[in-house]
Amino acid sequence: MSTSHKLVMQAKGLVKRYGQVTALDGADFELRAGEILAVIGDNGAGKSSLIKALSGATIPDEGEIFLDGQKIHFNTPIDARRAGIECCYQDLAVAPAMTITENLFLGREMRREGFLGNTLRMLDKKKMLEIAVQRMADLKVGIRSMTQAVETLSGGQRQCVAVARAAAFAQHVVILDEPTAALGVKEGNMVLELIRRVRDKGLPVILISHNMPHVFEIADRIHIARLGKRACVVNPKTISMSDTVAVMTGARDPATLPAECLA
Amino acid sequence: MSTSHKLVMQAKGLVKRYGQVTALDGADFELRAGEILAVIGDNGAGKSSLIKALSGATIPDEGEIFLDGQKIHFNTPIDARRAGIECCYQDLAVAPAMTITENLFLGREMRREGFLGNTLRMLDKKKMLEIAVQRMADLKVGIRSMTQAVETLSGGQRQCVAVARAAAFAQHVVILDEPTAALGVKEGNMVLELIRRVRDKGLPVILISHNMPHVFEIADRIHIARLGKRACVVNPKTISMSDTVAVMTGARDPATLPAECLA
Amino acid sequence: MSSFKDRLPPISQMGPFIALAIACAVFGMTTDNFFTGANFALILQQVMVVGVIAIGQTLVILTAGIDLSCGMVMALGSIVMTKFAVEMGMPAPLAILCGIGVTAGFGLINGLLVTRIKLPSFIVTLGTMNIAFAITQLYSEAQTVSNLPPFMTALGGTFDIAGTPISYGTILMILLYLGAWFWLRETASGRHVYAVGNSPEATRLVGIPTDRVLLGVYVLAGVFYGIASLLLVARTEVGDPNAGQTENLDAITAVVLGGTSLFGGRGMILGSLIGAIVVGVLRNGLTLMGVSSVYQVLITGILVIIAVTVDQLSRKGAR
Amino acid sequence: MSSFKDRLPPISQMGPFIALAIACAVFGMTTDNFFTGANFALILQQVMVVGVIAIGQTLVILTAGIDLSCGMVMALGSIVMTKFAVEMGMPAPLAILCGIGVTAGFGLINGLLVTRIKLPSFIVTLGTMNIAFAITQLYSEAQTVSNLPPFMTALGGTFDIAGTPISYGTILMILLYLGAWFWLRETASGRHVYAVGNSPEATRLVGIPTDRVLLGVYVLAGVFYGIASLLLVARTEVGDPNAGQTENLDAITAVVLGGTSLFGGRGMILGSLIGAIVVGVLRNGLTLMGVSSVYQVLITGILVIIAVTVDQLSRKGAR
Amino acid sequence: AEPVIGLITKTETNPFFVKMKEGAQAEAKKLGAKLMTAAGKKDGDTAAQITAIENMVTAGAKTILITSSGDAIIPAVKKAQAKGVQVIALDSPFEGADALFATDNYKAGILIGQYAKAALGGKPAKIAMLDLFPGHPVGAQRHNGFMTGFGLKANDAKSNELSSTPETVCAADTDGNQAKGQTAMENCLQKDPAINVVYTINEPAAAGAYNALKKAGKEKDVIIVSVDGGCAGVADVGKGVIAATSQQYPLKMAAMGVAAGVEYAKGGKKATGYVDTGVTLIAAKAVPGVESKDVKVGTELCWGDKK
Ligand SMILES: Nc1ncnc2c1ncn2[C@@H]1O[C@H](COP(=O)(O)OP(=O)(O)OP(=O)(O)O)[C@@H](O)[C@H]1O
Ligand SMILES: Nc1ncnc2c1ncn2[C@@H]1O[C@H](COP(=O)(O)OP(=O)(O)OP(=O)(O)O)[C@@H](O)[C@H]1O
Ligand SMILES: [Mg+2]
Ligand SMILES: [Mg+2]
Repeated sequence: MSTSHKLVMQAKGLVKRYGQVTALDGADFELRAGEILAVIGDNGAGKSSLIKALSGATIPDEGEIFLDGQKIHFNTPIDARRAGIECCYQDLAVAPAMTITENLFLGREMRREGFLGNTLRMLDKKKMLEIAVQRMADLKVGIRSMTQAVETLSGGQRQCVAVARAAAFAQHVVILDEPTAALGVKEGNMVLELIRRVRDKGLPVILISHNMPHVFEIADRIHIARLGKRACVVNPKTISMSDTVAVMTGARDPATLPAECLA
Repeated sequence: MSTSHKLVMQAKGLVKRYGQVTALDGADFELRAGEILAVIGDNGAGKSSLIKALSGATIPDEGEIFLDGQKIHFNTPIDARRAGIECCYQDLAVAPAMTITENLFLGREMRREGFLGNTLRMLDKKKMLEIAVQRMADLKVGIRSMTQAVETLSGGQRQCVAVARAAAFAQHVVILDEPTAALGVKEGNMVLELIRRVRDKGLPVILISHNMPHVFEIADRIHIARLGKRACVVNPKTISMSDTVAVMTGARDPATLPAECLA
Repeated sequence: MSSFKDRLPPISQMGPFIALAIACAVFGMTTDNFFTGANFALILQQVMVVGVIAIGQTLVILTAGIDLSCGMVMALGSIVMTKFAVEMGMPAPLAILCGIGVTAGFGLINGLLVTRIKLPSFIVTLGTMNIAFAITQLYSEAQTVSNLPPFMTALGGTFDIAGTPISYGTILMILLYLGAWFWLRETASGRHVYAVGNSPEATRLVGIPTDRVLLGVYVLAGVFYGIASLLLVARTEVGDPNAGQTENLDAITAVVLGGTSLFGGRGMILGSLIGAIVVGVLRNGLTLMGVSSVYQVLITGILVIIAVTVDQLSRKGAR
Repeated sequence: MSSFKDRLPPISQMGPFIALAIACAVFGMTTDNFFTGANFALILQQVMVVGVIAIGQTLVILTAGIDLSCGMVMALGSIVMTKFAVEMGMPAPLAILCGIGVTAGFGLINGLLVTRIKLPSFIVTLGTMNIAFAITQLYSEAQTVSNLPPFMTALGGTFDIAGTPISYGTILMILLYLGAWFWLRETASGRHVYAVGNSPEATRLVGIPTDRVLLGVYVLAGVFYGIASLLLVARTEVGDPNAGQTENLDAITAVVLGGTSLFGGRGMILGSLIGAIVVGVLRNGLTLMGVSSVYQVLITGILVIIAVTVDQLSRKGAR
Repeated sequence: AEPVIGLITKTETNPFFVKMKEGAQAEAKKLGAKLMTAAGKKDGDTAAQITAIENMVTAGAKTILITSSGDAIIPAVKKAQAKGVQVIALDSPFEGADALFATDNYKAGILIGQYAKAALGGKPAKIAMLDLFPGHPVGAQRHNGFMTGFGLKANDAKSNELSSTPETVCAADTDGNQAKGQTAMENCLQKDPAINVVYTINEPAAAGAYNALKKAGKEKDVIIVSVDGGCAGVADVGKGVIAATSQQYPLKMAAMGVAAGVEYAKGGKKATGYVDTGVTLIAAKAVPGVESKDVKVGTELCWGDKK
């Protein structure tokens, strides 16, 4: 509503083509400090493509991305990670043969103290295990052993691992692509709880979801993606769920929405 | 309610162990003719393990399965397929490098007529393509080319392919493991529509879902799985959503439910 | 929906052709005798054995396996068919069938070990490679078998097209490639080979008998090795117990150069033919240039890398 | 949380040990001299070269690659270090470092081609195998280099433990295995090797520089081949341009017998040591049994299959 | 144009063939001919040799010199001859060659067999046989020749099978490679520590065997004999590593072959028949009853450097 908000991330005119398919067709994007921004849209609307561009997983063909007002150019997810952006991808990005703990700490391993850690660079497996147990308990997901390989987990348990990882290490922005899709009612609520906690720490969260009740429960603003573009950004406190869905599916032109619905 | 219903599938005391983890711990199961049976439960409750046992994808360690009252023993998914059971698994079971059409018809390919088909066993690619276009249009999922490899699809599009396959070829029972998890509002409704159409053809459907509104909208009965067992079967017309969730999460003992809620 | 452009293979599959074209251009410029019909006919003849082995190898690799036994099994097949014909006096056609039967039998053993006991194909075929080699040596007593019946060497004969002698074996090889191409592309069982290699679990779950597909592939590969035995016999006019020592690496090289992924499920059979021809062209062209053999090895090493690099870069460009 | 039982490797990783135990039992029963300390010490000496190559090979295979160049690169390394020392009069330690530098350089080339141009490792290392071979032949003029400085062959020396002569090279090999094991198991960069092999895309997406991990693995593998060169030189006391011809298949066999998956991301380094020892035990035991050479090949083939079958069945039993 | 001559060797990794190639190159330069060379990937790689024959014919070679890896090349040779190409066998005989310039490998074996028998001086023999690899004719000829020379019952020169008797207590393959020779000898010593005679297929294998014996402290008690007579091998004879070796003359073979090729190209006629390039037994210590040359002679002659 007020435009005085500080923009943490911003993107202008992103284009991404795959052969004949245009996944992003000039998409704009704005994420404000400390907010939970939901991104919704039909299947194939380009939501995942958008956040992949923001997290360095793909390089857009055209368009600009800004972080804290600075123009940036992420060539790989490493760059995004350095900038403190953590992402939980839709296809989860876990190493199936590795254990839950290893996956949680992949690329962010903790070393022992003293000689063993500094010189021999030995991992502190015990500490990582403890933290992993703690994180998974937070999500109330009944996993029996943290040294199970991820490939032996149920679909929802696997998703919890990926979500917990993204939430645990972010310094700047958290991006979650359909984090509750495979989760049960209880576990889904736990993830919403986790998202709120992250926001309360002051980190903005980008949440892609098809679950409208979740979106309306938690989002501060809703970015509606349609056909590779941003159709509009709406305010969940002033717009109805059915209007939102109508815009999302193309049944209603966003230009016809009353101004107070937009955000 | 009435026990005179014909049972299409039935299972008694299924047990499945993976090392120290017991995925199924004496689960019972009953599917009646022509019904939509929802299976719900927490993550890791053993829902996927249950339907994998029913579809021959895994062999249970203990327990019996009956199809139309006959005791059966599925050693592989081939046996289940021969019996007319089609299953859409949670992890989708698609061949990523193959096209949408090929995946739709994998194992159920159509041959040309005449010499080319009978003797040379040549595929009728044109016809399969037409049908594939038709099926995906039914689900209102905007896929641009049917000769795209499945690995290039968005998460929801991929799920539509797997769902469409299961629905298209079943002769006896359709099993869908979280078919709408990755789907948008519109596409999700299309899948519910598809499920109804299948039921109307007289085929019973087993639907695993975490989406309670969907479950209550469509299910004739709800099987609640908990800790590898069947906690109870409830009637969505007489039980409230919150009671159902309470039983599912273990907050309420199913024995305390009023009798008319059970089914 | 199916314009001509759609039917062309995508640029990502044209890499091997580009590599071949470059090799030909270089040799054409540096030697006199390279660009003659007779020389191309000769190269085709030289690659026909490896080319046919590469068909079987492609099938196995498409299922995410690998067959190290192919060369030795082929050698055994050629010894069996020649000895049966020469020493046991069996009619040539029957002897040939026996030889192919033996190679198919090895395929069956490979396939059974891979499907029933779920052993990795690398180890299984390493074992059967040794076994086939030892049986070949023992059965042939390390002696070359000669004085073959003419029927057996008929495929080595040639006929003239515009003054260029084309061998029947070359024609057979090309027909086998076309057949394999048709099978893999146009029939359900062929597509299942790709599916098994691409995602064995998904293929199993949709109710395709993956073990039967795999077993069929190994047996079929064995049959192709048997046909390669016959081509070898026809080409060399003897049964040679020393054959098959380098063919397995050559065949795998042809398949990989042809763009088939060692991880299975991706690739095309005609690429393997091109790959085999690239290997043959390099050997022929370098000899024509008078490059001595150590330098040939050096240059082959470098050219193989350049070929796949060009291939890879051309794909990037196409994206 | 970490009882003794938890620390034992799971039964699924004990397969290679079972195969080794069975092979030892058979040879122990059929020959007199097999079960002696001296014989075991000897076998360890015989496998030390392949054993050390197998460390590098394991690293590459864990990343879902394969390194065909290992044997030839090792041969080049041994020629470089011996010729530098003998003909250029370089001090032995420096010459050794130069040799290892060359093998590491080949690793670097392999790694760059795999990571920068995204070529399949099979083809890259096939090319560099040929290149290393040709350079070895050209540089050595196919001549053996002898009269080495004693420093260079010191690792071939032995010391006695309870009357059994143990060579320093064997000790070095075991230390290298322990080091590699520690690295792969207890450090972040070691775990990243598994992660890259298990799911390269996931590893990239969590922000691990996969290309750097891969490049490091290839260079490190090159260093191990260089150390193997030194062990070979120490063992044979010459620089032999004919070395390395069978080592690549032997090393890959050791790795696969040791239970590492050719698809990457799964396996354990100590299995490769056991695998290498199994190969050595077979060769030693069969010679002790007086089996003639063709039959040795035959029996090796059969035993390799039996070993992995036992392994596989023991895993099934454990499930 | 200068005459084109092709040389096809079994491999290019064996110093024997490398020398042969050098000899051919030197002679070709001297006589003004163009030399093309090719080789198999390994010994026994007949497929590569056949391909090389065809390619050389295409490239216009009028004479091809070949050290055959096996009889499978014969039909290809016949086809080449039908196109007017002269094909000369070097070192390894095969049927249908226009001429053969070679050593008799069986005889080479006999010589070292006789030497070993005499040097052992009536002690009961315990022999280790370090062979090439299964199924190789040269390996069989040397092996069986050695046994015949030693007075043991063995197959004749035509057989490709390796004989064995109670005296041959151990047999192992070496691929003609030093490291493998060492491994083979080590294993043989485990089998029977009392081995007193070692037959080796070639000098690198002999050097490996010596290494193994030295490590076991037995190098003084064992007689190692070998075949080839390369300069390094002869030097090893001088150092007492090898007791005796049968020397062959690859340079001579190659030079004679190139000369015959130039002759043919100049309108001369094809060479014919068998020219034995000779075998000489080189031993540091002569033994009674066996004719041998000393190391000095061996070094002068080694592989025919100085004809
Ligand atoms: N292959 C396996 N190896 C070991 N454990 C397994 C395996 N498959 C499933 N499990 C375990 O069995 C339990 C039940 O898994 P299942 O997939 O049936 O759960 P689910 O009810 O489908 O859960 P979700 O809603 O998350 O999909 C889980 O704890 C899981 O970790
Ligand atoms: N690698 C690729 N190659 C080709 N096309 C692609 C690729 N990745 C995505 N696409 C296409 O781009 C479009 C947008 O995909 P994207 O994954 O961004 O959708 P999405 O909004 O996340 O959908 P969903 O809700 O189903 O996850 C889709 O039509 C998809 O087919
Ligand atoms: Mg998406
Ligand atoms: Mg599930």
